[in-house]
Parts: sequence; structure tokens; C-alpha cells
Amino acid sequence: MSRSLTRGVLTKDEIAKMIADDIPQGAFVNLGIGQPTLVADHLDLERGVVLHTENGMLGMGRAAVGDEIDPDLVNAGKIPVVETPGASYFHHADSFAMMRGGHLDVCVLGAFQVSVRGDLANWHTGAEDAIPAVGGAMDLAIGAREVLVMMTLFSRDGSSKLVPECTYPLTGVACVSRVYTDHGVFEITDRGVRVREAFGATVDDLRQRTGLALLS
Amino acid sequence: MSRSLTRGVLTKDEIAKMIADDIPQGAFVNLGIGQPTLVADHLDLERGVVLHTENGMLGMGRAAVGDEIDPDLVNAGKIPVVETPGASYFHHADSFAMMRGGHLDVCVLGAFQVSVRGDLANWHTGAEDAIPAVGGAMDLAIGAREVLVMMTLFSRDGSSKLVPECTYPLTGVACVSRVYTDHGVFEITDRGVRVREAFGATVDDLRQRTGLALLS
Amino acid sequence: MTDVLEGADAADRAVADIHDGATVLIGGFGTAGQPMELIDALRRRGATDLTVVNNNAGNGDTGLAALLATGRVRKIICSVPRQSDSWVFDDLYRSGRIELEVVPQGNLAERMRAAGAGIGAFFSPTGVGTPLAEGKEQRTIAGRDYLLEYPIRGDYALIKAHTADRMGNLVYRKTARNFGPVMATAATTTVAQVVDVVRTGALDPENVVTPSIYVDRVVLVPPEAAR
Amino acid sequence: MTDVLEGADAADRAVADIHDGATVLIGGFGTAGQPMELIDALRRRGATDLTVVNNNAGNGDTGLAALLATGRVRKIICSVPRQSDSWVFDDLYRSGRIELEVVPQGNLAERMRAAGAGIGAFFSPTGVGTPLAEGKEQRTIAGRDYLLEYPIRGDYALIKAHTADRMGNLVYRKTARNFGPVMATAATTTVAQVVDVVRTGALDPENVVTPSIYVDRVVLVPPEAAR
Repeated sequence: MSRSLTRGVLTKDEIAKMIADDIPQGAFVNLGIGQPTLVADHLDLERGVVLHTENGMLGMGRAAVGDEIDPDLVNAGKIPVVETPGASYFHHADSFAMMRGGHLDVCVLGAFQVSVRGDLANWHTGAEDAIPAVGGAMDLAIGAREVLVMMTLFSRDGSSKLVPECTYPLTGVACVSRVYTDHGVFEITDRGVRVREAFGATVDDLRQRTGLALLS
Repeated sequence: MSRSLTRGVLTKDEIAKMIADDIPQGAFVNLGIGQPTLVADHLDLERGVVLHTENGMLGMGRAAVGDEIDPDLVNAGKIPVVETPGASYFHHADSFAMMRGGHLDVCVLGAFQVSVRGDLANWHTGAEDAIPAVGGAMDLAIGAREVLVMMTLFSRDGSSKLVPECTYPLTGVACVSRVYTDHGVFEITDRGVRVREAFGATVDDLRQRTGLALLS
Repeated sequence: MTDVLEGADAADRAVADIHDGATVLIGGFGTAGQPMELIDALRRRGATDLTVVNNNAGNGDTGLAALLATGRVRKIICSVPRQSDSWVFDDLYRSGRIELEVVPQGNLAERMRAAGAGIGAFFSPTGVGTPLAEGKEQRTIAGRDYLLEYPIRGDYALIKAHTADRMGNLVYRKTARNFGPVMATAATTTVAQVVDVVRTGALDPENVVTPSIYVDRVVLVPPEAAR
Repeated sequence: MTDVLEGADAADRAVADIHDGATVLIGGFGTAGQPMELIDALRRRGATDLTVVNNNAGNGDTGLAALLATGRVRKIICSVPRQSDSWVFDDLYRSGRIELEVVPQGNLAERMRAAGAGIGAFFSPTGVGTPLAEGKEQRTIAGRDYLLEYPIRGDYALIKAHTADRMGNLVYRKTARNFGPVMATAATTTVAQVVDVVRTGALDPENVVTPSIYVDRVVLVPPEAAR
């Protein structure tokens, strides 16, 4: 239960690169707001991955710089982006129909907590005075064929964010299939959570630290 | 109960012209298949009436002739038509959303029967061996703000098509607001059917012949 | 990723995996937007026990009518089966060799839209108080009556667009657009025949009607090859 | 028929009949597609007891935030109220001076689409098992759980498009399209501010995004007049 185990072994960028490498050729992908947007920097566009943004676009490109910045062309985080060849624009109902209809292959979301059965909590801390903001998270959680989570394994107080049951309000039920963290990659399976990779720790270390009966 | 009363006083074209004259300036209008399409010939396009066709177009023009004929540009009756300035195309779900969402001001439909409370029967004779074909009739019946019917007042066997209760299977319930026939124009009101105009007959003649307590 | 198929056997290759028992959504309103070459290829494919969704039930002796004539369509879901030239269907129906589900045209379109949009069911204003309401759940919402309608999903959609780019983005032409964009969203596998394929980037992103995500296979049928 | 309003007071004239207690759908995702001049005109109009539907609850001190600051908005329906610069809303909310309905963004869009399309209610896959499911009717359909969602209608929609023709057909620009086309269908009266008005016939009918039937008033706000 050392401090070094709480501090991540992998950087955010290294996690993002790992996720990018796992995204299949030609996949249609939505990257949530915040950390998951880092995944875009590591995607090899030669592999034909197409990015969806909830505010009505397929074929979103990288962040815009200089003269490229156009206030009418932004991503879900309201950051100016560029358009790639073969892009298309559509309105919000069509954009969420695409998402909710199961047409996106992958989405990558941040999380406060993920439960061992894949429940996701990422929209609300549950604090009494918090103002809730849900955005498109619940739609993505139930809509994408595969929901990947990118997060630190431990919160600042040292508690595991991979939990037996989420204590934060849920975003979606049994929707997460894989969790990428600074300490390891976890597969949510019907039989339990399997450690696909561990970084700077043994599976036993991770079992002890998370308190979960992780499969190896 | 003379033969001359069964035969209409007004021609189809005269009925169509009467309907056209009643359509308000700038109205969005759908003309059903068959006789109602005649109304288009009498619409003064200067009055800004815009025609909708269920197969995905606003701003439909007249029937196409000669080189204008384009198999990709047809009306609901699959007749080639032309496009007017300010036209737009959209897909079938959007076209029927427009209809069902109450955005069309007027539609004009043919009918087998209309009841005194405005029930419409125009899709199925009820015959055992008939193959039913409903098309967009039920959507139009409930969707347009005002449903006008264009029909002969009497069927070939001499019976009134304006009836106390429809005996044919219904297309829509209490949806018709006005009925244009070769013998008169009838308003469906909360208090009953009012004769707005009678042609070549008195209101009493029409009462006797239809068997209805028509208001004058 | 969208496959772009060209050549004389492109349509046949595009439908080669359509299996017995499949539900196939077929675009078109009359002949406008009807994917004739894909329907012919499906007929040659020989899959049986099919359910076909189309606005009509075939006209004359070609296209969908020719497919029906093979007896390999178990059921048709449409809004206008009977027309002056629907003799193939009429004969099959009257002799009890095809099952028919008549659906108001707006429900037909909206039920496929629901399938594509992940909607479980919806309360539709159409058909209340008519024979087509039989067996359906009815509910009064805000003083108006509605019927509960369920999605229509396809295993395949066969549609006709005008131009595709190499990624599979589609634009249509005039009223030939009709059911194509909706069916493309409602099927597991969507095959679009087009008269032209252009390089990726040649279509204005503002004007794409069916985004590439909905298109699995594009079949080039140049105008000279079409009947 | 669409009115095309021009001149310095065009925005004010366009919102002059918005009444106390009205529900106003306001387009935009952040500032993209936000009809700033129409919102400012609505603020000047002074109607009270408003319900506003927008993806957000105002940013900084301008636009929607300035409208909220007047205290004339009774309730806001949105998906993302709190942001780093939503201090106006945050203060109103924490002091109990504004009612909030948080709606998942997909339900927000689909509920307005339903209003425009005549759908009475629909079973949505979003939010099942979450706190936002509370009080909602839940149903399992074909093995999946859904929540029943109802339409959101507006008395007015204030949206921003790019170009209108004289009939009121609209095209948008890039991701500024967002909620505009959906809100236009869901309101009794739709007001669109645009940067350009062209003659009827100048827009390609294939590329019109919002057909004129959904647009009641067009307000020309040339680029030099916009902030």
C-alpha cells in the first residue's frame, strides 16, 4: 500500500497510446470529453479510424491551430478542431440516433468509478450541493458497441476506482468492457475482472490494493 | 330521388377549382392520389401555396412533360412532376414526420365514405378478398391540420357517401373538416354537418337524398 | 469500413452472404430509388424464406416482382401491396403463398428510423380507431390517442443512391432519396448501388445525406449498365 | 409563409410576441449555433416566467447567461448546466431561484424530434439504472430495458442558421448545425437568425437542411452586425 503504487506507472499519454493501438482498423470512434481526447493524438489515421463528435460530425480531425480555428467547427469539449476528407455533418437528433442506435464501434470515457460488472459512474459525485451535468455520457454508455474507460486506478485519497459496486450515481449499467489505467488494463468479463496487463506491479499487488478477486 | 340528382352537377374540375380557391395564401398542402391531384391545376402559385409530396419533397410542381420527365422526380402517384423554386428534398421518415407532426396546413383526400362526425373511410372496401393498401392515407388523415375530402356525394348504386356511421373500415377518426362534392360543400361541425353550398338542389333535397339532418 | 465493388459481378458479390430467413429492407418508391441490380442479384443468389420490407409489393414482372415470383419470399411488409400491375403479388397472396403485413407508410418509415436510432418502441398517432389498430397497445397521452409501434430491423438493406465516395458517404437524387437513408440506418449490413463513385473528399461534408458509418458495401452500376 | 426581417430592430421585432410563461427552445452547443442577437432581443423583450431549453445553462455574462441574470427564466431544461463559466446559473440554482431539469443530451434531442414528428412518447435506451430513471416508466422490450420519454415542445424556437432563402429554407455551417434543425420542427413559431439571405431558388433543393415549412421568421444579422 505504498505511495508508489498509488502514483501511476503509466502517464496519461502512455495510456492513451495503448487505447489507440487497441482500436481496430476502420472503427468509428467517439472520444469523450477530457482525458480520452488524448487518444486522438495517438491514432494512426492511415488505419482509417473515423472520429464521431456528439455535436454532429463524423470525420473529426485534430485540434485546430492558428488560422484553422473556426468557431463553427468544435468538438464535444467545445475545442476548435479540423475536418478530415470524407467528413459529414448532421443535426443533434441524427448524431445521437447514430450513437444510441449502436452504430459506433468504440467510445472512450473517463470515470469516477467502474464496477466489476461494468457499471459506469462518471457524471455526478453524488455530493448534495453538486449541480449535475450529464451531457452525452449516458447516451454513449448505452450506445457504443464497446465502451472503454480511461482513468487512474486510484483516486487521490488512495481508494480504488475499480469497485465491487459503484457508490457514485450510475451513468450506465453493465456497459464497460475494458478499463485502461496507469497500473494495468482490466477486462470486464462474465466471470469477473481479468487483468490483461499490469504495470510495475504483480496481479497479486493489484488484488491486494483494489480488494478485488481479479482474474489473471 | 331522380337520376339527375345522383349524377353530379359539378364536374371534377369544378370541384377541384372550388377547393383550390379555398386554400389559404402560403399554405403547405398535400394532395392525395387520384382526383385530389386535379386541385394542383387550379392553384394560383402566385399565392405562395407549397405542395408537399409524401415521397420526400416540398415545392412540388405540375406534371412533367416531354424532356422534363425524370424518373427520379415523381409524386405520390408515381407520376413525373417538376420542381419549383425553393423546393427541398428529404427522406421518408422526415417526410412523414412533417406530416404526422402537424406541420401541413391542408390535405385533400378522396373518400369512400365520410361520417357526420368526420370519420374517414378511404383505404379499404371491407370486401373479404380485397388486398388492403393503406399507403400514406392514415398518416395524412391524422397529420394535416385540416383534412378536406373531394368525392362524389353518391356512389354508383345511388347511396350517399356522407353517412351517419362509416360502414367501410376507417382511415381516421373525426379527422375531416370539410367535404367537397358534386352536389354541395359540407362543413363538419361540432353540432353536425352544415351545408355551405348546394348545387342544383335545395338543402331539403340533400337532406332527403342523404337521409341526414343537415344544417343550413 | 466500406467495400467498393465494381465490375460485372459486383452486385452478385455484394449480396453473396444474404442467408435463408434474412429480413431484407429494399429501397424505392415505385421505381424511383429501387435498386434493380441488387434485387436481381438477390434473386440469383437463391436465398429462401426471406422477409422483404418495401413500400410496395412489386410491379410488373421485373425487380421485386421477379423476386417474389421465385416463391422465396415468405413475408412482405409494405404500405401499398396492391396496384394496377401487382399481379405477381396478388396471385401469391390470394393463393396463400405469401404473408402480408400492411403498415401505414409513416409507421413503416418511422419504425425503421426507430430501429436505426435505438428506440425500443414509440407511440404513433397513426391508425387509431382503424382495423390496423387491432392487437396494438393504445394509450392516451396529453389528450390524444396513440398506438405503440415497434422497430423494424433488417439483416440487410439494399438501397439505391446517386453518388458515393470511396468511404461510403452517399448523396441521392430528387425523390429517389425516399426510404434509402432510413433503411441504411436500420440494417446490420447496408448495400448501396450508385451510378457514380468519387474520391473521398469530393462530396461536400455539409451535403452528405447518408454518412459512411451506415454503408457497408457500395456497388457501382454505371448508367450504361443499368436497364 | 416566412417573414424575412432586416434592419437594426429586426431581432426585436422577431421576438416581440413572446409571451410571459412561454417555453423557448434556444439553439447552440456552446457558442456554435447560438443565436446571440435573438437571445439579446428576448432579454430586452422582458417576458417573464420563461422555460428555456438549451444544451447548456449559459456561459460567462453574455447571451443566455445575461437572460438568466434578469431572473425572468423560471426553469431551464438542459444536459450540461454546470461548466467552468456558468456562474450566473450556478448562483441562481444554489439560491433556489431557478428550476433545473437535467436531461441526457440524446434524450433532449430525441424528445424535441418527437415533438416535431407527432410521436406521443418513446422508449429510450438511455438512463436505465441511473438516478435520472427515477419516476419514469420502465419497460423491457426484446430483452433490453428502456425508459419512456415524452416530447419537449416549444412555443418558440430561436435558432441560428447560416443562409436562408426568401421562402425560409435554411442551410447551416459545420457543427453550428447542432440543435437548430431539430428545434425548428418542435416549436409553434421558429425564428432563425442568419448571416445571409439569398433569392428563392438559390439553394440547391438537395442540400436544404431545414425546409421552409418549419421556419416562420428569418432575421438577417450580417457578419458586421454580429459581435
